[in-house]
Parts: sequence; structure tokens; C-alpha cells
Amino acid sequence: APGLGQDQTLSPQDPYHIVLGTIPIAPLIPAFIAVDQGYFLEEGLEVELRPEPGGQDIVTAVVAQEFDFGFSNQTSLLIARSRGLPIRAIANGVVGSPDVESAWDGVIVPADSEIETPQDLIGKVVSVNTLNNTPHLVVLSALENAGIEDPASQIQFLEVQFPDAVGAVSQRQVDAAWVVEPFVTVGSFSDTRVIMNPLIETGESFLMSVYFTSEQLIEERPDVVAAFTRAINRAMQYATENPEAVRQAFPRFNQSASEAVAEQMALPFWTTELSPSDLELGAELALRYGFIEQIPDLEAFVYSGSD
Amino acid sequence: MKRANRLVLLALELGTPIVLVVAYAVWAGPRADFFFPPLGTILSTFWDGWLGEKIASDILPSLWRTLAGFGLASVFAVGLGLVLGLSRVARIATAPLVEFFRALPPPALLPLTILVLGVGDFAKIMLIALVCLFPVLLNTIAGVAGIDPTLKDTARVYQISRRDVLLRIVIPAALPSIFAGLRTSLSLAVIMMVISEFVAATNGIGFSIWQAKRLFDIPSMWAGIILLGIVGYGLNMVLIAIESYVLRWHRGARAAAL
Amino acid sequence: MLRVENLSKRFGDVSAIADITAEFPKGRFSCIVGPSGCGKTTLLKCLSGLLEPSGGAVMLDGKPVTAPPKTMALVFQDYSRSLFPWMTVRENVSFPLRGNGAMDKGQKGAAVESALKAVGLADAMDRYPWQLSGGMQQRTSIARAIAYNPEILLMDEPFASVDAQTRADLEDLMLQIKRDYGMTIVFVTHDIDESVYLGDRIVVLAPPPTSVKEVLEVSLPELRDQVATKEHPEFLRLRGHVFNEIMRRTQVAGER
Amino acid sequence: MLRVENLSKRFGDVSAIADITAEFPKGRFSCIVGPSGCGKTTLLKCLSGLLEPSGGAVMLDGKPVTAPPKTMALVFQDYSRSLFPWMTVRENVSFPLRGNGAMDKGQKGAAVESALKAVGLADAMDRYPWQLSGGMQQRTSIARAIAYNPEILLMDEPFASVDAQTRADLEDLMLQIKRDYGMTIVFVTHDIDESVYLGDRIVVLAPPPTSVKEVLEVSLPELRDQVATKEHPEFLRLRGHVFNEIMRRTQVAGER
Amino acid sequence: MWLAWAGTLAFVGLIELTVRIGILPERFFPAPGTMAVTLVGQFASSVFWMALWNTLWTWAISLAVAAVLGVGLGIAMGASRYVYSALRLIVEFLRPIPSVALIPAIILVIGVNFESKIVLAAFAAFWPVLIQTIYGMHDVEPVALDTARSFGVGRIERLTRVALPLALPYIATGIRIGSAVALIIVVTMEIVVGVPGLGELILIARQGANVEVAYALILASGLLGWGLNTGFARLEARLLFWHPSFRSVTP
Ligand SMILES: Nc1ncnc2c1ncn2[C@@H]1O[C@H](COP(=O)(O)OP(=O)(O)OP(=O)(O)O)[C@@H](O)[C@H]1O
Ligand SMILES: Nc1ncnc2c1ncn2[C@@H]1O[C@H](COP(=O)(O)OP(=O)(O)OP(=O)(O)O)[C@@H](O)[C@H]1O
Ligand SMILES: O=C([O-])O
Ligand SMILES: [Mg+2]
Ligand SMILES: [Mg+2]
Repeated sequence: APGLGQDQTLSPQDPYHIVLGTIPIAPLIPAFIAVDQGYFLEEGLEVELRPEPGGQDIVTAVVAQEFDFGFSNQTSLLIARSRGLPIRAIANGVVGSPDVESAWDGVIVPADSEIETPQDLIGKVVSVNTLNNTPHLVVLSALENAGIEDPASQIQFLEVQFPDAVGAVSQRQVDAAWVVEPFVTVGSFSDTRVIMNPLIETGESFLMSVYFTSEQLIEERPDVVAAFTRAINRAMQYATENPEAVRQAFPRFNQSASEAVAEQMALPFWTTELSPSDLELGAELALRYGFIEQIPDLEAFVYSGSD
Repeated sequence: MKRANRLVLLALELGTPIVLVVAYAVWAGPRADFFFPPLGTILSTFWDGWLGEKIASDILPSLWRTLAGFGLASVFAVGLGLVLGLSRVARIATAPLVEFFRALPPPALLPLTILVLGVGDFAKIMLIALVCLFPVLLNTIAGVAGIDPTLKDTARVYQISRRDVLLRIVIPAALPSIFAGLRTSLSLAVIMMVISEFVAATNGIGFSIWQAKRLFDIPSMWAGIILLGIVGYGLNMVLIAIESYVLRWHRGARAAAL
Repeated sequence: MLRVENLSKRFGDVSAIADITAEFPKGRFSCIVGPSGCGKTTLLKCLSGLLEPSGGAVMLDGKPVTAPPKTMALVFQDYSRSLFPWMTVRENVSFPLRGNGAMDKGQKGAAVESALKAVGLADAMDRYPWQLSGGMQQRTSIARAIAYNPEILLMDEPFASVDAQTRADLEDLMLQIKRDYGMTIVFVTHDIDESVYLGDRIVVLAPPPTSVKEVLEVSLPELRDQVATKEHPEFLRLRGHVFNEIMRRTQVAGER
Repeated sequence: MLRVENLSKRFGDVSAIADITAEFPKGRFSCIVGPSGCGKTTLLKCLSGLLEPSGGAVMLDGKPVTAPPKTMALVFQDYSRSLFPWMTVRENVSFPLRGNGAMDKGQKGAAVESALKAVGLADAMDRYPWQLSGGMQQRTSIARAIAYNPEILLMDEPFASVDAQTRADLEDLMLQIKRDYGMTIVFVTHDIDESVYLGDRIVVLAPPPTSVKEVLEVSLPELRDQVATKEHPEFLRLRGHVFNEIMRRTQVAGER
Repeated sequence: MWLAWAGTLAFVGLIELTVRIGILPERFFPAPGTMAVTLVGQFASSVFWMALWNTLWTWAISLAVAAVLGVGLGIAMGASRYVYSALRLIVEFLRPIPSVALIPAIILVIGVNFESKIVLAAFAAFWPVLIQTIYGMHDVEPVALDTARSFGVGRIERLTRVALPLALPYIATGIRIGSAVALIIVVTMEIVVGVPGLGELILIARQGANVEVAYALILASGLLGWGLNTGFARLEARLLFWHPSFRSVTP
């Protein structure tokens, strides 16, 4: 953590302690694997995972140097960056699935709902877990791609957290909800069905989230940043190649995770590459929907080992 | 109170906040900290952001939720408090439930309210009311149970009807305590309004603060927090005015030589 | 007829009343005297049904008293705590009349004003109790009892805080009320002269463990006068007698 | 020397004291008598520095009194409210002694016990005030003032709730304390006999608007006796005089 | 005592019934019986006890801080019109500001740790204690205070040994309200910021779609509050044995 061992060299025998702000959801399983399999330790890092409910307070904590690294939606970070906060993306976090069969997100409606197509959502209430953020953005974009003009004015969006959204849909308190795994699976247990997969319909392998850190840490300990990036990429690689290991890891990462759900849910997709262009679509959409006023310099935002 | 004293009191009342505000301005001004913007920025954001169409679109809905929740809770809590304060049996029978519900964290209850009450104003009002209930309830119980026994004996001897005992003895005697509860609850109502707009809201002061926070629009967030302070202050002043009218006798009777 | 039979009252370990049997006949003025702490207030509270006896019983017209009877009023020794601070003097006095269906509003107002005038509070009707002197508070609680016009009136040292002149006036007021309405009055006092002057009978209580020491019938003329009665030989005799009854305990109990 | 000069006190619209000038000489027993509501309590509170006068001044040894002087004690008319309900009788009495550096713990305990014995509460020391009779509460507050051993003692109808025997005992106790410690005592009473029996001087207050009606010097022998003094011709003269002073107002003010 | 049990059982039975007959969907709101069984299951886990301990001690410290500051400042504000005037505007202004809205500032200044949880919980619990203390001070019997003053009892002692006991019924209520608010904020902070404690376990269970565990833990926090508040009620009854509401006249 900040202040501790500023010039300590990285070695597995005497690892450097850092804090990673996480969200206890499936996309972060690689972070757990990296701890569990000792990838971080091999790089000389001792990583403490701190569960947080959402990415936004993680940004604040990273800026405050409370946490060394964080995980957040790309839009949150673009907003923060466009307002001048000193943070930079360092690694890919999670991306949309390549096809509908393996989709790990979905807009769910009650099984007996009259809503069948995106067009049926017009005039309805749809919940996302955070407004003015990536979830909101992908749903808007997917609706536009489905031919609905200016969906923001035709559909009412509400903010409801994932764990509550399934209940809200099945109790018909909202008409539809965008959720990600494991809640798509939870929904399927509760008589809901999926009518669209916005993450896929927004763009191919759409970048949802990234790992990030503060400019200060990059400046002071580029070796730590590089070591972290290597370990997390290695873990994402491993996760992609070993889906069974991921499935087994989830209930250990989130000890309260429902086992039945963990067995059946679709797994997220990871890639180990992160380039400024991965953020372009998201940035354009954020600008288009008014979440940001201008697109920050993406080249300067993404840190790829050297400037 | 003498004239000179009044001036001193007024000076103190206005002076201390001014000193604090100036202190913040001096502290935050040169720092250029992203999360603690200069006072001028906050104030101009406040001016531009809140004193326009947002009054109708956000302030009024929030005020409505706050007051409806508070009002509902107050009426219910005073009524229940009278019953529980007067009847030891009822008090004992309900104590565990009261203490249990008092300790439930409202954010943990949000999912349940969504499930049962939906995502509209009603759910928010009920959540506000639930939290406001307890300070008034506890104070009403304490006020009723603590009535001077001689007053109760007097009422018994003179065959005062149950209704009059309730309306003209028990309630007035408990009012100083009830108002203490109302004061606490009113602030909690504002707080719960913000928390309830955390979820499933589309407008409101709390909603705007969350959105500002999410968009890292820090001056707007602080401007919203200042607005909360102002709203809370205004509501409290109204309550204090009502209280000092209703409890005229009490101030005189307790003009303590402190 | 109000009577107590073998009444005893304990507060936890403390025995306030050991054994009292006494009668308070209808339409008569009974005074109770006795040393401080001997249980006079406790006795009145039992008589009024406010306190449940630990043993024995209180009977009114042959029926046991378990709650305050409808026709009874009590002037508390702790008068300042028995006034409602949120009501003016007038409201305090008229409050018990609210439930009285037999009187209309005008009659009630008149009863209240005349009671307040009788105790000398005509000018203080619109003040609050905490704006009154001690004696004025005490007179307010007397006025409340008078305006209520009960059949039985229990008074616990009601004139303790008023000056000599007011006291004399109030004494005569009580006598007049008793005559006019045939009220049964039970009157606790420390003032021996007062007990003889007012009483038709005097119940002298012994120091704890409390019992009845003596019951005296007062055979003074029904119409009493502050000067003439107090010079009456019977008055002087009774006064001396009660004085000795009360004072004797010092000799019996030895020097304190 | 305690004096009030042109003292006046208003409560909002109500004038409690119009204009009082009086002296309460050092080491002397001054009694104050006057009709109920004439401002006696108000005067005592001004004397003690608890109330700020609306006009005029209270001077103690030439210096104005603005807060209660350290060497003063006050027995309140409203004794039941002036006792602390969470303290036993003993704790109530010893509470004011806490700050007294001149006494050690043993001395304080002895002072408390002897004061409580003197007022006849030896058996009730460990009870709480709300477990006491009215007279016992009043005696507790007297014991508290006595144990404090002040130079100036203000007492507001301190014997209003005690029986005749106890009253006589307490009267003699006060006289003895005055003699033994040279205390300055200002004593409000309604009992004319008491004022003459106890006082070296009697300040008679007029009914509102309140001023001093008369100040009487009592030229009875220093050592008083409940029987002998009360038969003394000077006692009877003074008593009659005060009686007339107090009672005259009825004639002046007309029938109430 | 049996009454308390009867009242509680009746209520629990009602909820159980509501769930069993499907008025409340069991998938999203487990029946009380299920919650209880799940909670008992948690007792076997050391993680649960650690979390409980974390919640408890942060609650205790927050409440202690809030009580000391609230009572202290409340006495000062209740006793002096000058202090009252000087602070009133600030108090009335700060009081309705929700601690959760201050989370970003707290994270910046203090961090995501126990201290920030304690600061926020103490901040929230402070207000009820303060307000109740001020009201208590305003309801103090003036004759009792005058008595102390007339005996030359110093100001500080008058406030602490006379006014404070007389205001205690109000203060006790304030601390009982504050205790619940502190617990609420501690758990809320754990849920919202993810500091270790019961709330963090609730957060994790919810994110892991485990409704049973989430509600079992919510039940635990309610039971915890019940236990703590019952303790307070006992303490209050002991301290206020002299007050009319607690005096026992044993006839
Ligand atoms: N609530 C109580 N708890 C315990 N003891 C009590 C209680 N009330 C009264 N007592 C005791 O009972 C005895 C009688 O009290 P009571 O008030 O009846 O006396 P009293 O004759 O009215 O005296 P006084 O003339 O002083 O008013 C006293 O010893 C008193 O201490
Ligand atoms: N707080 C107050 N507000 C208004 N008026 C008051 C207040 N206190 C006293 N008074 C008035 O001042 C006058 C004098 O009151 P005070 O208590 O001094 O009389 P007192 O001589 O002690 O009478 P008593 O013998 O009945 O005790 C009364 O008319 C009373 O109503
Ligand atoms: O301060 C609160 O958020 O309750
Ligand atoms: Mg009595
Ligand atoms: Mg007086």
C-alpha cells in the first residue's frame, strides 16, 4: 500500500503488499485465480482483494491511493478521466461474448410477458444496475441497433441493482431488466426469459470493464504496475482456457455464491489485450448519449507498459 | 433576556457558520483538490443547477416523499407510542419486534421494498416512514411512561374520561418528549429520502446527488449536499416554530436557571 | 358512610399503616391529625381508591372502594404537582367538569369563577400554575375540588401554604360548603386549632406503626366563628386535649 | 449585612414586587410575613441571587449580589421539587458538602447524620425522596441546609408541612443553631405566632403592589421557650399587632 | 416474558404464512424458518463470527464516540444560550446530511477502512444523542437546579450531577436511538463500501445470488440490534430506578 516499502524490490520471498478493489462478481474470478494460483506472488506481489459493491467508489479509493488497483466499468473511468482524474487503464477486464449461445448478459422479461422484441420495450420501464454508465450505454446502443430511434426518450430507465432486478421483473415491478451472470441464470430459475443481449449487440467483443491504477503509482512503481498486469493477464488467459476451473473457483471467490447457479451460469469472456482502440466505441457512445462532454485522449488513458 | 444579549446571540448564530464557510473557502481555494472544489465553484453550481427548473422536477418530488414519509411515521408512531406507553402489557409483547426492526439497515431492506412495494413513490415513502417511526415511537413511550404520578392520580380522582386523559393529559405531558423525537425523525426523513432515491428513482435531490457522484461532477454533488442542508434546516425551522407555539407553557414552566 | 376496616399498607419493607379502623360519617367534617410520616396521606389515598390496601378494606356505603368513586374529590398535599402546567388556572379548575353532563357550559363557567373567587384567585384565572406563588397554586387545587362539588371531599393539608388571613377565610369557606351541600369532608391538618375549629370529629393517629389513637367528637355549636368559637371553653378543652395527645409521644418516645 | 434597596421585580406584565427596601442584619433572625402571593418567595430568590431584580439592588456587605453567595443556603417552599430523586436522603443532604474542602469525609458524614437526627429522620436516611411523606421531604431539605452550615440561611415556609410537635422542635432547633453559629436567618412564615417566637425582627409585607408595611423589632429575651415565651406579655402584644397588620387588609380591601 | 414470546411468535408465524402461501415469493424472500436455519448454518463458519465481531466493535466504538460527544455538546448547548446560538445553524444544517452522501469525501480523507466506518456511524448516531440531550436539558426541573445553585454548587458540577441525571430519561432514549442508527450505518457502510463485517457478507451473498444467506445475515443484524437494545433497556431501567417510569411501588 502507499507509503510502505517505496523502493522495495519485487520478490516472492518478500512480496510487496498491494490492495485491489474488486466487485464480488464473476468477471473478477481471474483476480481470485491470480491470488489462488500464486501468479501475483510469483511476480513478487501480495494482493489483498477488497470487495466493493461497485466500481465508482473504487475509482475514488484509487485516486486517494487507498487502493493501488481497481476494476471498473469503462464508462465510469472515461467519465472520471474526462473530468481530469489521474487514473489510467492498465489491463482488459472483461468483454462481451462472441455469440448469443454463450452470452453472459441479457435483457430479461417475465416468461409470460407480452414483450417479445426490443420494439415491444417502447413505453416500458427497463432497469439497469447503473444509469449513465456502461450498462445504460450498451442497452441504449443495442436498442438503436435494433432500429429504435432515440431510445432514451421512448423508454424509461430505472436504476436497480442486479440482485434485486430479477425479483423486480418477476414481481412485475419493472417490465424488463438488463442483468449479467449469475443473474441471467437466476432469472431463468424464476420464470424469466431473455429477449436481447445488449453487450453482444453493441459491438463485437465489446469492452465492458478494465483494471486501472493511478498515475502516481505508474510514475513511482512502474515495475509494480507491470508485474500486476502480467499476473492478471496470465490469470485471464488461464481462465479462458480452463472454464471448469473458473466454475469451481467462483464459489470460493464469492463464498456465498449459490452453487446451483454457479454450475449453470454462462461464463464471462476475457482477453489479455488492451489497446486504446478497444475503448473507442464505448467513448463515442458515451459522448453520443451525453455521459461525457468530450472524449479524453485515449492514447494517454491506456497505459501499456511504457509512455 | 436583555437587549444586548439578543444581539450577541444573533451575532453568534450568524457568525459561527460564516466563520466556517470562510475557513472552507480559504482552505479549499488554493488546493485545487478535485474532490474539494473551491467554494465559488460549488456556489455557482448551486445557483445554476438548483435554482431553476430542478425546483419542480427534483426538489418538489423529494420534499413530497420526505414529508409524506415523515407525516405518516409521526402519526403512526405517536398513536402506537400512546398505546405502548400506557399499557405495560402491550409494551412487553411488542418490545422484541420493535427492537428487531429498529436495527435493520435500510439499504438491506431496499430489495424487499422493491419486491413488495415496487419502484414508485409509495415504496420510498414507506421506507422513509419506517426509519422515522422509531425515534418518535421511543420518545412517545418514554414521555407517556414518565408522566408525574400525581397528575395521573389527579385525573383518576376527578373521573376524567379516557378520551380526555389521552388528549388533554397524556399527550400534552408527553409532547416535550414527542417533539424531541420529531426533531430527530425529520432529519432522518431527509436522510432516508436520499437513500431511497439511491435505487429505482428517476428524479429527486438524492437521485441528482447520486448521478452527480457517478458522473464525477463533484461540484454538483456538493451543491446537492448543501441543498440537503438547506432543506433540512428549513423543515426544522418550521417544526421548531410549531413546537414553540404548541409548547409555550413548557418553556415558561421550565425556564431553567441553567 | 365511608369506613376503613383493619386497613394496613406496606411499601415494600416499610409499613406505612399498621392497622386502622375508622368511620367518616356522611355529611360530617372529619379531621385527621397525627405526626409527620404517620400515614395520613397514605390513608387518604386508600380512602380515595388510588392506592390498594395491603390488608383490610375501604368501604363506601357498604361497598368496597377499588377505584376512585364518582362523587369524590381529593386535594393533594403535593398540590404543585397535581396542577396541569399546560392549562391556565381557569382550565385547571374547569377540567374535571368536562364530563359533567348535568351542567351546561354557562353553569360550568359560573361554578369555576365562583370557586376561584371564593379562594381569592379572581385576578389570576388566566395565568399558568407555574406563574403562581405556592399559596396560589394550593388555592387553585382547592378551587378545583370545590367547583367539582363532590359528595365526599378529601383534603390533605390544604391550607399549609397560605397566610393566616387566607387560612381563616378558607376555613370558613369549607364550613359553609359543608353546610350548604352536606358534603362529607375528610381533612388532614397539622394545625390543632384548625382541626378543632373545623371538625365534627377528630381522628388522632399514633406515630408508626400507625393505628388510631383516639377519635374525638367535637361538641361545639354547628355555626362556628373565628373569634367566638376559639374562645369557647369546649374549644379550649378539646384543643388542649388534642395538644396533649399529639405532644405526649415525645415523652413516651423519649428525647429525640 | 444583607440589604435590599428599592427592589422591584416584574414577571412580564405581572409586578410581583413593587418597591422593597429592607435590611437583614448579620447574626439576626428576621422573619418575613405577608399575604399569599405578595412576593415573599420572589424576595428570597432575589436575596439569594437566583433571580435578577427588575429594579433596585441586593447588597451583601456592601457588594451587589448577582449569583448565590458561597456562604448562603436556601430552603425552598417547593421542597418536593428541590430534592434530587436519584439520591437517598443521606446523599441529598451531603451533596452540597462535596465542594467543602475544610471538612474531611468523616466530618461530613457526622454533620449529615447529626442534621438528619436533629430533624427526626434518623430512620429514613437510606430512603429516596419519593418514598417519603411530605413532611419528611420538607425536613430533608431543612437538614440539607443545616448540614451545610451557611452564614446566611434563607427559609421559605420551611415548616408548612410538619405537625405541631415537630414544628415546635424545629423552631427550637433553628433558634439554637442561630445562637451556636451566629447565623443570619431570613425566615418566611405564615404562622404569626411562629414569626414572633422566632424573630428578632419581623418584616411585614403589604399585599400587591408589594412594599414593606412595617418592620418590627422583637424585644423578647434572647432565650426563648415554647411555653414561657408564648405567655410573655410582649409576645402577646406583638402577636396581636402583627395579627392586626395582616388581617387589616381585609377591611381595607373590602369583602372578597 | 411469555407475552414477548407470544407477540414475536405470532408475527413470525404471520410472515411464514405469507411466504408459504406465496404472497411473498420465496425465491426472493425466504421464509423466516429458512432464514433461521440458514443463519444457524452460518454459526459454523469462522468467517461469520469474524464479521460479527467486526461489526460489533466498530458499532461499540462509534456509539461510545457519539454518546460522549453528543451528551457533552448537548449539555453545553442545552445549558448555554450562547453556545446554542453559536452552533444551532451548523447543527441544523449538518444534521440532515446523510452519511452515505459523504462516503466519497470520507474515503478521500480517511480511506476505506474501519476508521471511516466508525467516523460515519458516529456522525450519524451523534445527532439523536445531541438533540435528545438538548431537549432533556430544556426539561430539567428548575427548582432542583436552583437548589444546587443556592448551595454554591459550581456550574460544571451542577451540569454533571444535577442537570445530567434529570435529563437522563431523554438521553437514554437518545442513546437507544443512536445505538440503532450506529448499527444501521455500520452495516450500511459494510454493504455500500465493503468494509469487513456483517454487511460485507450481505453484499457478497447478494452478488453471489444467494438470497437465503443474504436474508439470514439481515436477520442476524436485526437480532444483534435486538440484543444490544435489550441490554440498553436493562441498563436504562437500572440507572433510572428513581424516575416515575421505572419506580416500582411494591404494594
Ligand atoms: N412510595 C412509597 N414508598 C415507600 N415508602 C413510602 C411511600 N410513600 C410513603 N411511604 C412511607 O409511608 C409512611 C407514611 O407516609 P405518608 O405520606 O402517608 O405520611 P403522612 O402522614 O402523610 O406524613 P406528612 O404529614 O409528613 O405528610 C412514611 O414513612 C413514608 O416514608
Ligand atoms: N414565573 C412567574 N411568572 C409570572 N408571575 C410569577 C412568577 N413567579 C411568581 N409570579 C407572581 O409573582 C407574585 C408573587 O409570587 P411569590 O411566589 O413571590 O409570592 P409569595 O409571597 O411567595 O406567596 P405564597 O405565600 O403564596 O408562597 C404572584 O402574583 C405570582 O403570581
Ligand atoms: O446518516 C444516515 O445515512 O443515516
Ligand atoms: Mg402527607
Ligand atoms: Mg411563596
